[in-house]
Amino acid sequence: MKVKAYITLKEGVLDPQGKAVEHALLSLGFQGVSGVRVGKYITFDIQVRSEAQARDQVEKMCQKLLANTTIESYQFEIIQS
Amino acid sequence: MKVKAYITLKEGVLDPQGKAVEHALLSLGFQGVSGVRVGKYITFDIQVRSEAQARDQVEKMCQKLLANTTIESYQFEIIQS
Amino acid sequence: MKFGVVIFPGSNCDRDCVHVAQTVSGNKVESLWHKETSLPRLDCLIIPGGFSYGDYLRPGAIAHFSPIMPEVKAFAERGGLVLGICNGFQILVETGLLPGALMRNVSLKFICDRVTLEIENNKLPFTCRYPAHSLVSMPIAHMEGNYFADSETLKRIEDNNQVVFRYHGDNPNGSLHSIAGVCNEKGNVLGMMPHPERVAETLLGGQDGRLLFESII
Amino acid sequence: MKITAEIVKEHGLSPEEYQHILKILGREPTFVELGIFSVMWSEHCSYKSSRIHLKKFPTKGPQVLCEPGENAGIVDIGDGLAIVFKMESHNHPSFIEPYQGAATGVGGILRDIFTMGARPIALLDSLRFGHPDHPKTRYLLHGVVAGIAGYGNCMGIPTVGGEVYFDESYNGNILVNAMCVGLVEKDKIFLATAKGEGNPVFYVGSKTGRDGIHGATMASDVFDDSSESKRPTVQVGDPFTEKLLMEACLELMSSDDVVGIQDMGAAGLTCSTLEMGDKGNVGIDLDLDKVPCREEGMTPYELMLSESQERMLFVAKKDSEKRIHKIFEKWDLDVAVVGRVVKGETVRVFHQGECVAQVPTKPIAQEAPQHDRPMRQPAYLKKTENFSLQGIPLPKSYGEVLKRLLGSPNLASKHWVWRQYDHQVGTDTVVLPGSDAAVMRLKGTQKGIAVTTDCNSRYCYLDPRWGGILAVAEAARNIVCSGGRPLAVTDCLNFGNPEDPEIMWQFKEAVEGIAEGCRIFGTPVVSGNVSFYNETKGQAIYPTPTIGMIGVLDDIKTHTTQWFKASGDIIVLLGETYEEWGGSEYLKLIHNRVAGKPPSINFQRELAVQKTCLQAITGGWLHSAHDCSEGGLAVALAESCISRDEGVLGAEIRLENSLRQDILLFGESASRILVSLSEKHLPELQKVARIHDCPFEVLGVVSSGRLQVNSLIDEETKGLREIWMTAFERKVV
Ligand SMILES: Nc1ncnc2c1ncn2[C@@H]1O[C@H](COP(=O)(O)OP(=O)(O)O)[C@@H](O)[C@H]1O
Ligand SMILES: [Mg+2]
Repeated sequence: MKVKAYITLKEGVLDPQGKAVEHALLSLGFQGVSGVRVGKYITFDIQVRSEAQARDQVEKMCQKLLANTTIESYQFEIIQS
Repeated sequence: MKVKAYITLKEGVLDPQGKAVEHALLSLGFQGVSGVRVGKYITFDIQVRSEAQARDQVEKMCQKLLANTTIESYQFEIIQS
Repeated sequence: MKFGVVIFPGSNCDRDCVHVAQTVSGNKVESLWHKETSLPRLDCLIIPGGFSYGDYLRPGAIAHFSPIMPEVKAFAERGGLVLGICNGFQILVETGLLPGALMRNVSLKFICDRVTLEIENNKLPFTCRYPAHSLVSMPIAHMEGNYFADSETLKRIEDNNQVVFRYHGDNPNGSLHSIAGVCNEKGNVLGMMPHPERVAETLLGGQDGRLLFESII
Repeated sequence: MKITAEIVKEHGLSPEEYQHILKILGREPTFVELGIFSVMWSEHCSYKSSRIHLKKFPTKGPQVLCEPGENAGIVDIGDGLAIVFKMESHNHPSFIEPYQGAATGVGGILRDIFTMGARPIALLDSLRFGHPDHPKTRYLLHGVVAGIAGYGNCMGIPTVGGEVYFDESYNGNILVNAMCVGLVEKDKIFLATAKGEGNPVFYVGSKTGRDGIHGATMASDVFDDSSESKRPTVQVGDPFTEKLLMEACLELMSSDDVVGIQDMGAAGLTCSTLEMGDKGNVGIDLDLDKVPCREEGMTPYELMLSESQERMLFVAKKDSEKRIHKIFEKWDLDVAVVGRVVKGETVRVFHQGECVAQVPTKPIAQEAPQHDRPMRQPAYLKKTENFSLQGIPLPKSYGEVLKRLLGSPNLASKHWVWRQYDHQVGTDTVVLPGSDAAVMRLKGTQKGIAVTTDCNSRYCYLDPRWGGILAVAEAARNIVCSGGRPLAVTDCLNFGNPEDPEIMWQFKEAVEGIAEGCRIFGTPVVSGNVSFYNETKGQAIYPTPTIGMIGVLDDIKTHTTQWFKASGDIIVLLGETYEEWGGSEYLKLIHNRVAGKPPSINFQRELAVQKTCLQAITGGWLHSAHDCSEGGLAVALAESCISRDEGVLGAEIRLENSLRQDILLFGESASRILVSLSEKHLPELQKVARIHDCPFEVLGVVSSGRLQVNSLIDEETKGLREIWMTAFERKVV
């Protein structure tokens, strides 16, 4: 199965990188852009028996390693291949 | 409109970060994980008249700034809000 | 006084810490490879600066799971002194031994410079030789030193005197409340972004960091 | 595969070179063999256009332990210690992908140092970018500096010095030269030599991917609009793996299991195997099936030519395999025995049981083509030389000129750059970036070393021979100002297309100039690098032969910095100012002219100035010493007032000289050092100057808040510092 995980800074946590990107976009002339946030996009394959098991595993991975839950939240998708 | 852009290293380009994360996941006991790649997940709002225009703009943003097309490729989604 | 310095793959201030701890304590310092699963008899553990695991994913995130870390936690729980410098601070925060998180510098750039610090808490085993509220000068060298904690945590550590060092004057990295170093509730675990081991000799521009090691012994 | 003329050409080999290959092999090469010849005989690896000139460098001396020809040069500094150092370019990759190009440049030069058994202790970077207003300059500057920082900081090697210049000649071709300095015990040096029939050949480090295939030939290509299509050859650096590799290799080399060791740099597995075989007069059988791969289905051609980073090859003793595996297991690195040393002088490459290449080491390594390329004095020189100051008006305000010079990105403080570099990790950096040369202490000894990189490429453009001499002289002066005794040189010779006779002439002249300079200062050239084809669309860069120099301080306590220390101190100029203005920053910035002849050097005077300064420093009499270079005396005075972080000082100066006043203040006569000292030591300095026949002039005294020179300049130094500290960021960031 294919996993796609999205790690983003929690709302309310300042995102200097997002701000810098927003600033750069605006000064490049891209108008109407706002609220830029930069997060992580982590993809991998996982060999497990069921989607439920995959879900369970990935949840644990995010909690333990992939996200720092003090400042980040996460979401993920599992795609049968 | 909401934009979600995914920036990933091109295939064949070394991803040291992905390698390290994979190694860490395996040694944490998450078996069956392979091919970890770490990319960027950029989200923002854009005010334009049409989805077509948004598409056109975001394509340009990726080319010009968001992705380093020498080593990265990109994809994006536009969500009407 | 017996010091140990933990070496993770990618640590790069370990030798500097060994050098200073050895000079100040006069005792041989134990270098501990991160794969060790038991600690020798020690009084103080230093988690040195560097780029453990390349700082990949997040600084300190992967080192958190090194085989030695359960021992480090147990040591801290027993009341042993643990000092995390720079990447060491980031590791201690990731493991939860210290509150908060260290985010990317607001400038988004690595900063190597000298800063002025105010000693906010000189009642700790790490800072007892510094006069109260004295100003000291120390180098910093980091990409992720921007201290963050949610408002509750922030209030708690402020009220509880857990903010040990604060940047004085310019805030180099955007840290909340200009926080440069914090300790745990009991005061036996300290994390700091500045590098005291780099100013422990006059030849290298001062002794302000040496006092920290002298406080410990 | 049939080898056609087309394929030969695509490999950058000339028809004559191909004929030579046929002769060496006595048959047609296989495709893999053609690839091997192509990278080994590329300009980058074979030095085919430069070799006959490089022979002119002085390379010997009592201090030299290792001359050019090994991974890096080595000099003896006493106490059983030796310094290993080298500089290398990563210009083309950095133009294509600035972050990764610069990062992997640092990675490459670090491997050159630790492959010899030395622990790297310092990095320096010499950078050239296009005009500050050129649309790509900012992007390239940000990327390159971040890339150097990203790699060096992660490795924990302090980046302690370097240079940054901007000039339109680099608009289409930036320069990224990185230098590394390492420390080794004299009797623990390792060489890249394979020996001992039956000994295993180990591969260690990152897995091999399809990275940078033909990187070495890319470095030998002129840029054109299709360079974009070469992009897949970009490599990504992994400093974390390199850090592990370095520690593991240093641990490995502390045993006596290693026979010879070589990093895989340009031309990867091919170059390391052939060179190690050649040096040890042995053959090697290589089994590509054993090579750790990152990608599937890699062909033998790709495996042999891949330039994946962070890899090493070494030959070990027969019974050592277990111990070696244990070390690399500790560091979580891939390791594999990929071959054996065999009798004879042939490298054979096997893939899936088949011999895909069988090539003799000697002719490939040693009979690489050598060209004595045609040369011609460039036509532009007539124009630049026939220029006089007559039509150039004197400035209305000298203070304004000084401010503009201090505010030029070329002269402004570069702290924006070095603040991104960890320059203190290792706790050995005694003089940080921001003074003439950086100084490192050597723990466990009284000694220190001073390191610097220097080159004024505008001088080299106007007269490559004098430009070469001046670069060596400036480097030596920078070392001396910090308290070091100049010891030896490495270089990185960046030039345009050597097939252009005018470029080749520039090259020859510069090499001969450097050779002469090195002889005068007793600093042999022990390592270096040549980078040709630095041009875009026929527009060559200024000739830029960067000099990296090492000096020794017998007593680290005598290190000196460039800034004034106390008001009331006496300011003295060692050396003299002449009617010299050619190639000056003043002429370019204020009058927009690149013309004239660069300053000349009287060697006796230069040596007298250096000896006097060094003796005064070791005597403990000097509070500061600063080399006068770009911007001349006025800028040197200003820098001595304002470059101290703890607060500015001032100076009251009286110049007695009948020169044109703009030349007096901003001319760039060489062989001048500005020193300050307390009045009580003045007689001692005077005496030493007399002994060495060194021109000596008391200019004035250090004061508190203003820089005053005759009635020409009267400026608040706080304001000068403000300009100088912020200009770089204002103009190029
Ligand atoms: N790219 C760089 N990296 C690190 N240090 C630098 C860099 N560029 C300049 N510096 C430092 O800035 C100071 C001034 O450099 P430069 O103007 O070249 O001096 P000089 O004219 O004395 O050779 C030196 O200490 C030098 O090492
Ligand atoms: Mg210079």
